[in-house]
Amino acid sequence: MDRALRRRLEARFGKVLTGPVRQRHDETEIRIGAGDVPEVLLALHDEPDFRFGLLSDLAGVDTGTSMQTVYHLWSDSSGDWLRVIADGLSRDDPRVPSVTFLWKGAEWMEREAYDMFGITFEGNRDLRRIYMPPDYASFPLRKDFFLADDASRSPAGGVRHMEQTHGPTNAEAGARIRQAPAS
Amino acid sequence: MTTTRTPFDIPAHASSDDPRVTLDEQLGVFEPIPPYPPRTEREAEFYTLRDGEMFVNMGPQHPSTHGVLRVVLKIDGEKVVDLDPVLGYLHRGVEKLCENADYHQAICYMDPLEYISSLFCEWSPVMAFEKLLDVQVPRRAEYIRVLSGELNRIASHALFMGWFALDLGGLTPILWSFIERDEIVEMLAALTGQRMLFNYFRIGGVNGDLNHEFMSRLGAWMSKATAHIDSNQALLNENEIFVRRARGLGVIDTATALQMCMTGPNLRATGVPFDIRRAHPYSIYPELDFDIPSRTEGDCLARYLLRMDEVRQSLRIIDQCLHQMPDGPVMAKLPRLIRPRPGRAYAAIEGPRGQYATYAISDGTDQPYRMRIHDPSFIHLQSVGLLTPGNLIADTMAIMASLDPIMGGVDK
Amino acid sequence: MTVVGRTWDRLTIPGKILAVVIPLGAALTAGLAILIAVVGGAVVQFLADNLPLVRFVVAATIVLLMTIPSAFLIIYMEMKVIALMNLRYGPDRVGPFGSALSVVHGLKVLMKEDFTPTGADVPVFTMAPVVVYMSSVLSLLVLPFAPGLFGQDFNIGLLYFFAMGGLTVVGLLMAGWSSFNKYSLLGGLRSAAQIVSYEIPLTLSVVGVILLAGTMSLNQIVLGQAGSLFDWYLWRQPLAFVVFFIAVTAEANRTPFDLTEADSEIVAGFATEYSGMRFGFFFFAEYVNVFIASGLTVALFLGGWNAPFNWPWPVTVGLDPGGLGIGLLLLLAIGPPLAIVVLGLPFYLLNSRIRFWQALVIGFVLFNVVAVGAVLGLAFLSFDWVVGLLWFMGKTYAFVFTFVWMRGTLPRVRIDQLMGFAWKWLLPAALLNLFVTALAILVLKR
Amino acid sequence: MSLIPGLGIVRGMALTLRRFFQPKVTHLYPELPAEISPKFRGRLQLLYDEHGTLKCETCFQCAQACPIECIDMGGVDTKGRYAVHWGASETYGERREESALRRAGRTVPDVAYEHWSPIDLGPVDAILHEADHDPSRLLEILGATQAAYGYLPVAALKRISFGTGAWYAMIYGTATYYDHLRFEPPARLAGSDKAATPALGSGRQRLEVDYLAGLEQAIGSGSKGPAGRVR
Repeated sequence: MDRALRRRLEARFGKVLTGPVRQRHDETEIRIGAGDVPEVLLALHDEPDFRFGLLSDLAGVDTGTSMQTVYHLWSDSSGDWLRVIADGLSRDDPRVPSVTFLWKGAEWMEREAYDMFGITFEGNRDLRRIYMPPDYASFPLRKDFFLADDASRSPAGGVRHMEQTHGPTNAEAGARIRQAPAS
Repeated sequence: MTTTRTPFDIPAHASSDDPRVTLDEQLGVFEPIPPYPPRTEREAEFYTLRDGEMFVNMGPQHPSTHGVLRVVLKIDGEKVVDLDPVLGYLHRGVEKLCENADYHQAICYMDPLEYISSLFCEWSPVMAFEKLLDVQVPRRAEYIRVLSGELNRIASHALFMGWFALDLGGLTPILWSFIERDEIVEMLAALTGQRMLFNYFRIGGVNGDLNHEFMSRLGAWMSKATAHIDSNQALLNENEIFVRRARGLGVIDTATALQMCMTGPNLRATGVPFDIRRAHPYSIYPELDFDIPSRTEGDCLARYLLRMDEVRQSLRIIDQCLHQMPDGPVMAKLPRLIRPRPGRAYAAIEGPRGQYATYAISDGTDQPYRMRIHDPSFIHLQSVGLLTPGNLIADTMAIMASLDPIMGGVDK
Repeated sequence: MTVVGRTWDRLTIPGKILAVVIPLGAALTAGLAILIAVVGGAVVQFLADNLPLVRFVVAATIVLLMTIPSAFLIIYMEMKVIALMNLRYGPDRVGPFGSALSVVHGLKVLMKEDFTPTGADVPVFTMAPVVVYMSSVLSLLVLPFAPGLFGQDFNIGLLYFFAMGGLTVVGLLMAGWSSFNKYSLLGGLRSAAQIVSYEIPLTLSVVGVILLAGTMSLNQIVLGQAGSLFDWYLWRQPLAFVVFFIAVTAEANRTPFDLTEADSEIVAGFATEYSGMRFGFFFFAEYVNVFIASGLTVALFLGGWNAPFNWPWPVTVGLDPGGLGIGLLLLLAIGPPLAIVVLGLPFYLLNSRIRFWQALVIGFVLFNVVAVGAVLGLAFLSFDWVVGLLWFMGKTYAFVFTFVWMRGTLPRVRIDQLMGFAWKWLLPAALLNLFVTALAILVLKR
Repeated sequence: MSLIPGLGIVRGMALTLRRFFQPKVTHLYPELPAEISPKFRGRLQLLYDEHGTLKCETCFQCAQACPIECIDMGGVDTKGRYAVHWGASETYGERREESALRRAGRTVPDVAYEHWSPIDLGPVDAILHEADHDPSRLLEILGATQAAYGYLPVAALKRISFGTGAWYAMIYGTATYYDHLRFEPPARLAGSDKAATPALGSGRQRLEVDYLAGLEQAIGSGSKGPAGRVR
């Protein structure tokens, strides 16, 4: 855990942070609003205090109630992975500014997040589906997307363990979605 | 206007050889242009032909796309003007499957991702889950992980050499490198029980201790490994045709490579000695003595030679592992059913192709809530679109091979 | 039911077949005999009047038939040699050391479905393999295999050779264009560019040899190299040899110049859409081309059929079978059975488990081996074309091995490097060679 | 790259020629079987105990733990009445032929599962709702289901498994353990209109029961049954 990094982050981004800076093992986590993504990442990328030059990973997360995009950054100024979570995107129309102006290589990762979660990255000039066919209508990694499991329909097949995660069949739709942990 | 088939035209017993069954459709010409209006600016730009240009559809069945990749090339004569990789032909939805499997089962899905270097695909999720659980891995298990991982790295790089030569038209190196790989794979089969999809790393350790057969095979191989690998490379390293084709091809500079999120040998070939084993140490790598080779040219030849240098460093690491191997258990004590506390964990390791990373979220149940798999092949493949335009068709394969993507990892 | 019907029913199936075939054969023989008696004289006269035509037809037929076993042999060599270089065994199941595998490949290709892709230009698509194969076969006609053993001795043999070689590109272009496939098109265009470019250094490098020999007849060129190893043109034209060898490799589409069918780039080039025996024709033509390239190199630079050292050919064997008179008949009647018994007897006497008839079979086989060996040995000693053929084939297959060896070692060049090499290096080298040779001839002859 | 052009090529050619004469590494497979290390995990095998009997108890734990569902199990329950299965239906030995036929586009009479496919699952859903989809109240649910249907249809068991999240093997085991739970309608024993269903190999006993019941009915109540049904 890099306490100095935490202090620097709190000092620099105190206003835009939507939650406390968390640290566990070798990870430091900050949460920001979706609109602050370009500004914060640009500062992290360029400012000599931070120098987070490498975008290690970009992921979308569906918490069941909202959407998040998660950026993992690496810098030689710190021994920690920095995790930037852009929080609170609406599930109906999640939108977040693209970071392709900083890292062109984020283009495909954003395409993947769009393909899997439906998150629209504003500013990505090639935001189309990457894995699923172009006429596909759904977003598979969302939590309300259940695996089609013909075993449950065929009388011969056993019930697979996968189905355990689904709630009772006649429960209301909202109750069936797994919720992300509060943290 | 396509003629519609009615079921009355065709007898029920018609075989597929019946021309009425197979040739009733209108004669169609396959064009790689998608049959819908362009959705993005980039797609509209790509699928617009200027004078003298044409599309060539390469793949998903093509000898040198390293799996089922489809690349639409826009060419002007022999020159590639632009290209558009189309993914998803091997997409299995591993992330979704992992969310519906418990933590042990999720590791099982990792091996087929990059089937050339399976151990590295297991390593990062295992590390992420250990972080979630706060498990201390026994030191002997860490040493065994590093030992088997470096062996797998050598196997992967040996195969890279063969593929690269094959895509440049050389027939022989692929078979020589398969001989090397086969010896390593047999060795790992004696250790892990499988030849390709090892499924060896467990949360909190490894699946079994070192055994006699593995050690005897390893000893026999180590005694001749350096000589063999050098001899195999002699065919390519000095060959004028090979060097002339690879040198100065697909040059990428440091700033662009970082912009493209490259890691691993492809980044190191541009002059940055960035290696997660040193930059963000994990496992027992801080205790080991090895160098991070880097080259400054950033072309295909540099990427090739850099991997060959890494093989030598891996041999050094294996040697040290064998000498420093401590005694002790190879598995931490863990319950059978794992329910980590709610939380998030990120673990990245340095694989033969770059950074393999896993981002796992636990919600307190026995199944990961979200499991993001970051694969270097996926990241590196998009650089092909940056490096290739302006080169010839033959160079497309050379550049693609030098970036060393594995489609199993690209398509997840 | 008549007697005939009952007899027919009693016949076995082979009997029924024979009962039909024998009368038919008899009738045909009789008809042919009558035909020959009536028009035979005129036909023989016609053939005697047009002997060159007969010679051409016979030579073309023999050459056409010869290409198939030689292609099989080269295919087998390619599989086996590259396998051994790759540290594998290669074909080792069919036939001794797997040598029949190429024949099995040929049969497989024959049996496969031969389909034409949608949208192909059917007549051109069908004709292309024929053109490619025929151009290879026609080139073989002027290749001197041995003294007196060649199809035609043109005085413009070399020119004819290159003309026929240039016809290949037409076939490849036809295949590439008519296949309705972009890979095929690229392969056809590549082959056109490559072969046309390499024709020029290829032809220019040979001009030095033509100047030295003073003729374009391949037969005369080979005769001009008679003598020992050091009379070969290789020593007088080393640069031309290098240029010629590289250019001929490119002409034959061999590695490292096999861009037309670069499988890692354009799948199979012009042959992408071909299947069955049409693909087989391309396949065969490629290997016949390898044979031709090797044979031409040998004929031009390595003395053709000439032995590398002076050998007292031909050895005259003082054997006159006619002198034996009626004794020859007796020898022919008694000799073989006697030899069979004599050769088989030791097996019968020394091994108690072998019965007498088995010993006779062994003796028969041994006698055949001995007799064939004796006849071949006699032929080898008495006919100089046999030994010439052996020398020629030995040298040619050494070059074929080199081609295969290169394929097992080298990667492929790129198209711009290929063209640049032809125009920037090979062409000046060939021109330089030409001028130096001409100058040397002028200076030395004066 | 060497100073003299072409030297690298020549050295490479020399290397391949050297390899040409070196011993080969290919495994001559059918003649020499491959060496498989004792740790090899690629074969699935069932273990035997010291008495020579199979250790496998058909508990389905391995099959349910297998993430890629490659384990396919079949067995006969303790009373020898039912063949139970775990795995994709196409992989069952008994159903493989039918599966092939079904893929070929012809309809196949599903004789083995005919008797429980058409049931109405409404009562089960009601029972499950009443029991709050709680797997710990499984016996109660099963009892109620039996009361609703008169027996335990397999489709209902599957629905219970689906609803409660309990494994099918668990429910099936519970149902076979208690004597008061039965898998067949009691009416069938008295010889209903439905004749002896052609069953799987394990259904032999059921055929005999049907046969005896039919015989009893035929003798006891005159020849009321359909003619020719019982011979």
